[in-house]
Amino acid sequence: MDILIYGTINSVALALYALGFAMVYGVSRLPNFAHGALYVLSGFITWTMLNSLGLPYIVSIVLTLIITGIIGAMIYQFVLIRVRGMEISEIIASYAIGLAILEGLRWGGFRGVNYTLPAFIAGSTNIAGISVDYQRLLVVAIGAAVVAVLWLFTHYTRIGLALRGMAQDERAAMMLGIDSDLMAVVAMGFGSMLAALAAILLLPLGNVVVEAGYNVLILAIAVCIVGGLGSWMGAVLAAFLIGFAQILTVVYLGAQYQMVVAIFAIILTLILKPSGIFGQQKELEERV
Amino acid sequence: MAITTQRRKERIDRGINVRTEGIYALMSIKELSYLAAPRLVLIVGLLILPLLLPDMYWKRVITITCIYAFLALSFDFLAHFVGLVSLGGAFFVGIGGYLAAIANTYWGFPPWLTIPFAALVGGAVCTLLLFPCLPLRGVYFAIVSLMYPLFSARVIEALDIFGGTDGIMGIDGFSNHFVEEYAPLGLLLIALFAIRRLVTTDFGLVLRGVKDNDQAIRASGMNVTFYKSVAVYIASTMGCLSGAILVHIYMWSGISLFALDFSILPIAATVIGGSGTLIGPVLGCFILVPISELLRDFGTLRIVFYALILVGFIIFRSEGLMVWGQRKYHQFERWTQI
Amino acid sequence: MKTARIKMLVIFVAAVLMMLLPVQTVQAAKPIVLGLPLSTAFLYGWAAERGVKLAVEEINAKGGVDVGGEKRPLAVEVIDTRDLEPGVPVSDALLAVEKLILDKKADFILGGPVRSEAALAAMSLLSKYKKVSILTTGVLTPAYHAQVAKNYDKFKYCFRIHGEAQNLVGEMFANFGELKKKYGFNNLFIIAQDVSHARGAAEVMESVAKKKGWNVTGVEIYPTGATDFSMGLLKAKKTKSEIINIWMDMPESAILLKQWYEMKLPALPFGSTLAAAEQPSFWKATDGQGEYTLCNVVNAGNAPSEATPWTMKFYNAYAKRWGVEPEGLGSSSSYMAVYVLRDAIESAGSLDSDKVVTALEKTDIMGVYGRLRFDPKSHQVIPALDPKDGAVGSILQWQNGKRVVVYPKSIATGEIKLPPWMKK
Amino acid sequence: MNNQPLLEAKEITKAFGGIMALNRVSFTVNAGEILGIIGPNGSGKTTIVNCLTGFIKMTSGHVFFRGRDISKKPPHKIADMGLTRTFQIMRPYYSLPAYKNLVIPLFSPRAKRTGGWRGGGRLGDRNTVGIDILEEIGFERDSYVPYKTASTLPTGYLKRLELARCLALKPEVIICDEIFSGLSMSEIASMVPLIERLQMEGITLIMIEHRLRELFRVANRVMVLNFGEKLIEGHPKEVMADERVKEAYFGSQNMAEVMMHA
Repeated sequence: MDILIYGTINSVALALYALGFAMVYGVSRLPNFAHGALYVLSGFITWTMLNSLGLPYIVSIVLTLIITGIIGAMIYQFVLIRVRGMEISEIIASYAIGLAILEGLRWGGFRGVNYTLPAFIAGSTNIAGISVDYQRLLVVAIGAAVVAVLWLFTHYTRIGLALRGMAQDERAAMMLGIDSDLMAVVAMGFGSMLAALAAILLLPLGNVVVEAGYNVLILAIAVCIVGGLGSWMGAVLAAFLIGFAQILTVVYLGAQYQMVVAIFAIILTLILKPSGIFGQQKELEERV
Repeated sequence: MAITTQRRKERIDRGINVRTEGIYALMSIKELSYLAAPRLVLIVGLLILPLLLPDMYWKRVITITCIYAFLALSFDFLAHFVGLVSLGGAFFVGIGGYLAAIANTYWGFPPWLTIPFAALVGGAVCTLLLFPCLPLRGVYFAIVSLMYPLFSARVIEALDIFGGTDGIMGIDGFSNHFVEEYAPLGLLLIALFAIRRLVTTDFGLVLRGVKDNDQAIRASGMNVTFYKSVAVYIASTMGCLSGAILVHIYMWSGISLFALDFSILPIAATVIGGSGTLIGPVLGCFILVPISELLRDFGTLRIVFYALILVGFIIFRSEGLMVWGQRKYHQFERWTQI
Repeated sequence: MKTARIKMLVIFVAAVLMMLLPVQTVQAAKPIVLGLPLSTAFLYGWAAERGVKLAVEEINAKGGVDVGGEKRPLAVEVIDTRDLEPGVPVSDALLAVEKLILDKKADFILGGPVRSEAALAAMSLLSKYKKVSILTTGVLTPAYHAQVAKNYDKFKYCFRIHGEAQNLVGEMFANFGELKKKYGFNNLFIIAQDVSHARGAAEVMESVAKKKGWNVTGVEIYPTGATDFSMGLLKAKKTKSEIINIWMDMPESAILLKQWYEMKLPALPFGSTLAAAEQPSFWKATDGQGEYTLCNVVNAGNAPSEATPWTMKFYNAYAKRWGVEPEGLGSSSSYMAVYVLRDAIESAGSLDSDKVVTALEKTDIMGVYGRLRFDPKSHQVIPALDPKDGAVGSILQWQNGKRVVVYPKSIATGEIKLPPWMKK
Repeated sequence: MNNQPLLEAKEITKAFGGIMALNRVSFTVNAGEILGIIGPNGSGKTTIVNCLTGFIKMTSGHVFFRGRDISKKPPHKIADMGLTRTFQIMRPYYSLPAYKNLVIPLFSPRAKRTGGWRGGGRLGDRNTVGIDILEEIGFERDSYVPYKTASTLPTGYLKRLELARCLALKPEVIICDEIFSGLSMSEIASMVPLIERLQMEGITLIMIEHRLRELFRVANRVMVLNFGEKLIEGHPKEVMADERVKEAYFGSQNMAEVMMHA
């Protein structure tokens, strides 16, 4: 039972990490290696607004979402757009930006254990004899809501449809009059907002530390690869796969194998079925 | 009304025979030096670099640069002449380093034996382990190869073999300063020109064929995986060589040999130096590593500057310094009116 | 457009170069350079840096160090080794050590490298350049002084002035024994971070505990950067563990304690090098959720106590200079290392490494955390339970937002308390 | 000569998911003949090529080449035995000069073994051999054409380059996948004698084609595919007269093409 509860929580957390990354990759084929940095950055922005500026929690959250979204869009508009399509340059450039953000934060004094965000609702409850705090339950609920909203957004709004069109066939989308660069900027903005959302939901569980940026990035990549790069729903399903696999390893093997499991999942997936469990590419295409 | 003249830049090849491909004769000393000058500058420059730097510390920085340069060279070779984007530089370093450490401390080989041993056997080990992934291509191979070093480190850690997280201590160092400075430099130059020669041979052509159109290679009765594994062997031998040298310089080996930096930095150097030029990545290392050392004085801020410089290079010289330099050398530009 | 870009590049490069210039200022009196390879972005790094700088300022204010009749000031060179960060190879930290020795012309190495792996790796380098080094922070692995003892001629330049894992284990067991007597505790659960020293300590802990008749209910090793500890804690709860022994120096350890509090886990968190719980700001950061957490801060002086007359003097001076109380491992030991080194240089009368080593081996002073002597074979500071006999540790517990030292008894200011949900 | 056919396909079946691309197709090819394979779009023509040469693993069925079962062999082994193919979509090594394109196949084990085009021992300079082959296939030796980078060559030359790549291996069989398509009338006119000469030189050809008129001129036998099944096989004249073939083509968009060419 505890496996079920905490497995679900862990999986939702992984899904939240990964959604933003998956969205950006899906739309513009950009592996955004600054994703982890944006995650951490938004945590610190919220903290600053809450503690240094004294804004109410909800206002800080909304502002953080907006600011992170704008930062993400600006990173794309001013930097990444110039190396678009050059895969290695994209990775190096976005990784370098992420590095600059993270290390800049560290230099700016954001280090140690002093930075925490308050939980939305404090306290805990018992589910079938297992104590779970409200914040974790909230994470699951909001995580589910995010997935639902995202689905509605991409199926029923103009921007969402345009994004989905880009994801499926960029050239065709361009012929239909969709501005591919603009859409990529929008996607990057939304992806960053998703990273911020994940941060705001998950960081109250612990504290805001720079190191988390690197871990979030690796986990996001792991989830996206297992789920099939660029497939959002695949990422959600893969999050559950890896999430439960991790919890099961902790219970039956030992926590030190947690990361090994994530990495092994990636290697295994890539060797056996490179397009991921839910990827849409054809077998022939990726191997030849 | 003001008359606006429109101008554009014209690029013209320098009119020297040696620029044309195929058969040619060198007509004069001028043309000979045109060809030889860049190569000479590189070789002589690298060789006298340790002499110019009086400081022991900067000599060491150069040696470390050489280590990264090996990795950058192997990355560029695999990525642009075979089509395998390998992020597994750290994997090569780790395997090479551990093999040298084991050969030295467990079996008592001296350094001049462990380094070739680690390079040759390490190359074979890496090739063998990467073999199942060779049919993959593009970003898929990249990510798998990125996972290998992470995985290896975890395995050594979890199984607690080869000294576990403490690493292996008490490895022999180089006996001679001169050897320590020049062995990596010399080997790097040899590797650089050997690879340059290799990619223009018929075998090199086949490797490029593997990159451009592996279907046609198959249809010509050649085993693509075989050629890929030969190429991986060549590249990983260089990587393992650098790992072995590193281990002997610091007389220590540990799981941090699988650290991500060994995968990332050479690629950054390749992007800066100009991919596909082979010399570019090496030069990129000779720019990036010293910059990183210069920035040490900034403490934690160092990485921020470093990252920003990297981004700057990528944005403003996205083709790479070497490509840009070659163009400037072989062509001249002038403004023309239209 | 093109030329504008080049101009920008040139200006940028020039700016960088200009920023580099002021570093090379000339100083009048030739100072003794102390090189500090530290991971300055982490607690153990900055704590050590502050400790050393405080001592250096005090000594320089009194005229410096008397080297064979000549008064020379001390100078500090700090280099960020980043060795506590994941993904950074140890060779990078080693290059930093070499930079200190070769480029910054450091006469002595103090402080780090902070991570055990890096410190072990640096030993060969120190013996190669014959540089005396005193470790003052981070490194807890017993392998360090074991190496010195095993290979004295090669590694005799390496000293360590703070307690190591075996001491910590011993000190903690003294407390465990008391808790066992008092409350009948018998189940011990161990959680460690997946790094060399913590794993080593966890193993030692486990075997000692079994020998002493404790029931070890589980050993969980979490990777560096783990952010969810619920499964381990649930395991501890299921196995009715009464003490959770934590070895974790990453900041995420705060999450562990928060989870512990939220679960109202009936087990006493008893940590060592528990980064989160060491710092005074911890209480604020967790809104008091860390109440009752016990933590071994390795050496007295890192938390308020009256170990020696010097302890509170140091404590207050540190708080005054840096605006924050000594936070944890590395503060008092780094401070003392400078004084110990000064005495050694003055008695040796020169900066010669071999002479200083001999002088250091004869060190015997009353410091911030007791009487400081090095074991002449392993160069490890000699531990004791009474500050009159040797270097004492200190274990603190968070009570009402204050760090109360509960061990050793000779310097204790309070007693271990149990959280209300654990009282039977 | 024995009676054994050079190439024999037995009940080749290939399913992509639920779609039957090939359904139990059997045929034989004798040494020295030209077999044409025709059929409307999507009838499985290219799939046959891929199955025969090992680029796609067939779902069931067997292919025998010189009596040996090659159905499980990887493509490079099959090519190494002398069963070569061209690609419908030409992808030469664009950055290389035309003759350098041939250095690559000349490096293959088979080319080394068979001793190149001129025969005899290990190859010397692969560049000159490459130019020789190009000349045989219709590149003017003394012009600049063999030295031009492949990306600048017109389609006709690229098709020849594809053939030359096969010839470099001294093959026994060449399977030509739509070698006439995309060519102008005059280019086709010069290609036909080339095909005839290859046959004269003892090479067996299988030609997948859309251009029925030219095919019928050179082919000894023709097989018709429709929806992955073999419709009929026989002499070109018989095939043309067959009602089912007409129906297959009349029912498809290729009607006009058939009317024009046949």
